[in-house]
Amino acid sequence: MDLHELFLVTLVVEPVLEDHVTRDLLELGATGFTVMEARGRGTRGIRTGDIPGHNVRIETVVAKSVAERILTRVQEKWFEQYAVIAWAHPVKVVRGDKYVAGETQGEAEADEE
Amino acid sequence: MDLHELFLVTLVVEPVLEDHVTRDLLELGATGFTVMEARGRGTRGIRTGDIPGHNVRIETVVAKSVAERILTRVQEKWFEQYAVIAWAHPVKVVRGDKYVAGETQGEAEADEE
Amino acid sequence: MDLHELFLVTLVVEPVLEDHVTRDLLELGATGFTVMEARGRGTRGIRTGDIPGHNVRIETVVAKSVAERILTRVQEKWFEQYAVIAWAHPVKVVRGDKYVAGETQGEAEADEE
Amino acid sequence: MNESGALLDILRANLLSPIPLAFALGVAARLLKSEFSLPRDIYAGLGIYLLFALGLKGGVELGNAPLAAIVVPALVTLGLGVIRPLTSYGVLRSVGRMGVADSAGIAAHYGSVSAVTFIAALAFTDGVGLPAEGFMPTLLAILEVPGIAVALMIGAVKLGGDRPTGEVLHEVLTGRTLVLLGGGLLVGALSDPGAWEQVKPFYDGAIFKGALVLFLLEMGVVAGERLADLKETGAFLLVFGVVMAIAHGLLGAAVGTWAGLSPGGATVLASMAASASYIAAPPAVRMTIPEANPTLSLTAALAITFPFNIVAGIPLYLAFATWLAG
Amino acid sequence: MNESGALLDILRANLLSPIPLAFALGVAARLLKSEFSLPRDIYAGLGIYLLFALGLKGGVELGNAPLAAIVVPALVTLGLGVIRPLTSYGVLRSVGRMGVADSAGIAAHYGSVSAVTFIAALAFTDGVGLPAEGFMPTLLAILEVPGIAVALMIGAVKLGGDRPTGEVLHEVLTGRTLVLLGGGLLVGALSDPGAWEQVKPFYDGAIFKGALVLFLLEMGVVAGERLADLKETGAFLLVFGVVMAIAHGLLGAAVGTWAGLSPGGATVLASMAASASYIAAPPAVRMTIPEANPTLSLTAALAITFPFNIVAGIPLYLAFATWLAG
Amino acid sequence: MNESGALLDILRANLLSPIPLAFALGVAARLLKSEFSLPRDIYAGLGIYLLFALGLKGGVELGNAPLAAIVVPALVTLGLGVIRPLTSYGVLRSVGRMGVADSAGIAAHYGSVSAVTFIAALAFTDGVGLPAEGFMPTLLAILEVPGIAVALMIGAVKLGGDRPTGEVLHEVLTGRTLVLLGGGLLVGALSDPGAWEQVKPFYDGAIFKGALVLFLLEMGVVAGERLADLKETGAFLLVFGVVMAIAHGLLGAAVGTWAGLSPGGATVLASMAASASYIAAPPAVRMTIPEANPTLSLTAALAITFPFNIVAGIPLYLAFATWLAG
Ligand SMILES: Nc1ncnc2c1ncn2[C@@H]1O[C@H](COP(=O)(O)O)[C@@H](O)[C@H]1O
Ligand SMILES: Nc1ncnc2c1ncn2[C@@H]1O[C@H](COP(=O)(O)O)[C@@H](O)[C@H]1O
Ligand SMILES: Nc1ncnc2c1ncn2[C@@H]1O[C@H](COP(=O)(O)O)[C@@H](O)[C@H]1O
Ligand code: NA
Ligand code: NA
Ligand code: NA
Repeated sequence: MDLHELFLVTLVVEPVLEDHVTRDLLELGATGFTVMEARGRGTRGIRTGDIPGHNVRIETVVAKSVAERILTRVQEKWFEQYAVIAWAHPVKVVRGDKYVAGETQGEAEADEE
Repeated sequence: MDLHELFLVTLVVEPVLEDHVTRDLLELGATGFTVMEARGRGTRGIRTGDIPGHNVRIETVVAKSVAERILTRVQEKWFEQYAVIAWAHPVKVVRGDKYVAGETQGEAEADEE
Repeated sequence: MDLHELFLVTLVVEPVLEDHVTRDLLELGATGFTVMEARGRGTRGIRTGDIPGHNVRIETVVAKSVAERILTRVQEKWFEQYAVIAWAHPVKVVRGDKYVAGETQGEAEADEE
Repeated sequence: MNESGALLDILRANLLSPIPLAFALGVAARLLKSEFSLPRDIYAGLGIYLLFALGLKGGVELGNAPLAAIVVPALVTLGLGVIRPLTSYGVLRSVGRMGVADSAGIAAHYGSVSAVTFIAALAFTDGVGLPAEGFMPTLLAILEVPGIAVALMIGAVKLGGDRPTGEVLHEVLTGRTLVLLGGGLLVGALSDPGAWEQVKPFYDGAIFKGALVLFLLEMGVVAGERLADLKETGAFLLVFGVVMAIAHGLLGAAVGTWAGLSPGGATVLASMAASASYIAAPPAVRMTIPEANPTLSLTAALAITFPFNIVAGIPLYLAFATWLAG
Repeated sequence: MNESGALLDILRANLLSPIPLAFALGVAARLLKSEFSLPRDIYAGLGIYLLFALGLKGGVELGNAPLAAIVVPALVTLGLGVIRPLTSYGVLRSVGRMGVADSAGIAAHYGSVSAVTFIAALAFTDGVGLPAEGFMPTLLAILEVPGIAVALMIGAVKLGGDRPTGEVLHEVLTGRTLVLLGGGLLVGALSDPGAWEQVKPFYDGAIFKGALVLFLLEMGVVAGERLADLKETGAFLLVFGVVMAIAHGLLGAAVGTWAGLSPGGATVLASMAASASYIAAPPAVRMTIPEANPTLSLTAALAITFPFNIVAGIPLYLAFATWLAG
Repeated sequence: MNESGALLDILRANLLSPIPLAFALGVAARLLKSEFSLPRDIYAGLGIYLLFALGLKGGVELGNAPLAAIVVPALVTLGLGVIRPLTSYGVLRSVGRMGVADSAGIAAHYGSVSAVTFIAALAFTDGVGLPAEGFMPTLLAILEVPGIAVALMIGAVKLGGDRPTGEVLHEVLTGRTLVLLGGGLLVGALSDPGAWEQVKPFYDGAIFKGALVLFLLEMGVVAGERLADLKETGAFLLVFGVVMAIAHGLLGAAVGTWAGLSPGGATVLASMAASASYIAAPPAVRMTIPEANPTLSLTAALAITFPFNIVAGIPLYLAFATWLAG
């Protein structure tokens, strides 16, 4: 089997950010993403639409360096003024070489399992 | 960047439990949570609504001790009589200090990356 | 508390595959799964329905050996011709012994926490 | 012979109409393993529309009706709400030899009411030219809660433990059904007749009945899904779901006639009394009597009693009510 | 006395109709902590239907109307679109002593328009026998964007920084409201009268008004949800939401009458002018003035100005427009 | 000249009606990069309503029609179902020089049928005063499956391998379209005329056509989304999508007239024959011929053939059918 170790970055953001954040992801080196509708509660309770707590949950499988860039971007550009939470952790990915682009090509460590 | 190591606890529960479980989460020290609609199949196949297998999936980012308390609560209060599955794993969280409250304040280990 | 270390396998697949993939999961030893509606973008951009990027996200908590069999099956049977992404990582599961069936019974390592 | 001939005619008129046929189509689709089903939100939206329309129309009529005409039927309905969970519980315990938790859980379902059965009865009596009193939706609102309350009390007393019964009853009282039905009654009663006329065709007549047909199509799918569970729930529950419906239905027709309702009205009250809840009761029971197996109560209410009433029960109650009146 | 008697009659006629009553029911359900709410997709679908119906009907009328009759009302409407964000901003800054970001954010909401308020005004003037001109939906389309644009400009100029204002205005211009309203106007204007007649009953009359009642039920729930925020947003915003509505409403009635609109038309223009956006403005402001607190603007638009207009504002503007005309 | 004048009149009458105009609006919204789209569940719900209404109405008519009148048109339709995937496959392979998988995949789409094209043809012939036979929905049900079956067989035979063709055909046979259409036919045929009259206005006339307009608005958005793929799919497929439609359409009109259908009926059969499936065929092809590129078939069916038929094809087939009959 063809497993690679990459990072899964998950972001829960207010809906108005969806397009802006996913554009950032691709710009920073992600090759794709998956989005789901969500709702939630946090400490800031920013009420940004007619459905309080409506959010989108975005996840992207990326190389470690891309994950770091995404998290930095989130913190610097979005975290202060918008309802955002973001986390990351390592995962083993089937044919993970498919999800690393350009300079990060070498980063998808093949797994010996 | 401001990363902290915390735990992501995920619970998939039958819809009728949503309010009760999220109240428990906040009581046990979670500062927020994210909820999504889900459906599924398990071994118990408890049919609790007109849409069989309709569930909600709740996730919360918390300090390790809070995660332990949540999982204990799930096992003791909900697991026996309701359709519930719960798991947890460590994640790196942007500005993770925001998600630890009260006594667990010191627990969000800053990351040196 | 009764925690066991198992693996969470996540698959994002085009909707038409849902029944086929979940049948595979159960056949390979999973005891259950949770499904959510999703949408997304990848590199192949296979447009398979009237709603482009409509996907389902399936997750299943399984023993390590079952996770490996699932990922192998995905790579060999589905990955080439369908829009699919799959990843896995270890998680601690409440009463995890419930999610290991048959021969893998011994695999759910009890946690001493 | 004349009477049984009349009953057969009524049965036939009921069966050969889109409401039970659409329900049967939904069941058949499920049995043929079709993946067809109405989107969840459409199903919910149709249900909301039907309940709200019912409330509005009932409210408009309530504004016109003399209060005195309603008092006795209302009290009788309340009585049915208290008695039905008790008879159900008694039969389940003594004849069915079921445990306390399962008996109380099922009794909560048979103590409350199925709004769709009510609506189908309304459409049916209307269709055969014996329309029910306009204030019937008020009786529906009255019958929703007491039966659930009584059954949960039984559960709380007999099983002990720390149960959120009060909180859960608040949820039932502010649930979708009562907000739409009770709220609709208020809106309808307060609205000027002229203003009501401007929206009436949307909430009445062909649009209401057409939406009901679509709703029953999906209810057929949902009930069909449950049919597989019949094997598991056993023969007693099958008999219980039919016999209890007939017993409560005949009782409802009798006390309704006694309370002065027309044959149409008595038939609708009978159909309510014969029905079992599958919306308000299940979550309430789940949170307060988790020991009860929800498959039992939901299968009985949805896959046995509901189809029985739609297909045969309602015409039967009408025949009985007409006989009583005649 | 005669006049205030007339106003009271109008107020009563408005209050005792399903539209404000359904809204009140939604608010009440929320305050009683009911979990009732329309499914998200049904709510969105009803909104789409209402806007598209509005556009279609306006387009058909537009095809019939002499262009000359529309030019002056259109220019007047555009003027209202430019002036209203400026008055709002001025009052918020100088009287309310609010910061630039919050003032510009709220001004964008009060510079745009609430389509549901417009529709309620249309239904109301229609109901009291003073129908507005058929081309009013065109004016609604004209009033949607300029106010948002003006307010975002203020924000961009005063706050500096790198803001995606152009991109966001494109989103407003191609947003749901303008696609359905503007597009509906085109479809309606181009359609053959015969072809339109075949679909008209679906988009007009009782179905349109009945769907509006259902929509307002959910708007009540949404607004009721916001009521809790009133504590946080303070007394000034409460007064602002009412006084600004009255001021813009009376101004709208006056310039509408001056521009030659009938009392019904002037009332509808007034109601537009008095309303505040809660669909187009919020995301536009969020992306370009993130420093602004969205709770302030949404609470003002949804929980103060919208209910005020639905309950008391629209009848008030009608009384004023009738007085001006008489 | 007289005839081409008549064709132009028909074309104009078709174009200036809400159905194609709403479709065009949806396409335009997409091209302007608007984010507007109907919620997924509303779109699905409207589709379900339209198919079920179609079935019901067809069933009521079927109950009235002499069986003999239907036999020949039904056999002719079955013949079209077998021939169309073969002609499509042949043209794609020999003229288009496409591979076996893609050819079989596209042929499955052009072998089945688009219900919305059928409905638009029904509404159109109705609108110009040449209504089709009431039993046409039965023919629609007959045309849905055989074409898919034939094309999947070609794929299975030519490509070999282990394909779940039988299982997938079961899915097509129990899919949404056939449950609603076939089931609706049964419900309609079995219903008492009196009971049907009570719900008919909900499933017929302005409500049916109005819902169709809304559905086409979203179909425009969906098709507009695909237009970008035209670049990728190339000029051959563009020509194929139009020429195949015309060829199958004229064939359908000819055999329909031969089978005794009225000009309206022949036009509707022609429109069916000219259409391509985008609901039943795609998942069936995806699971059995995964080697086929779904972008090709979906773009051809949705972004080429469907709009062509809605805008120009249906009037063309009507002109031809009228000419044949005259
Ligand atoms: N501790 C948490 N765990 C999971 N999700 C959270 C948490 N805190 C906040 N969220 C999500 O992030 C959104 C915004 O949170 P906040 O910015 O804290 O108001 C919420 O609506 C939740 O969906
Ligand atoms: N092994 C599993 N992996 C993922 N989700 C599961 C698993 N088992 C159960 N679930 C979820 O938990 C719900 C209840 O499962 P159960 O209590 O086993 O019937 C199911 O409907 C699934 O959504
Ligand atoms: N890097 C990624 N991270 C998360 N999800 C992805 C990623 N790449 C693809 N996906 C998901 O997988 C689906 C198919 O991707 P693809 O096969 O690359 O076109 C997409 O629609 C996404 O939902
Ligand atoms: Na119920
Ligand atoms: Na707005
Ligand atoms: Na199709």
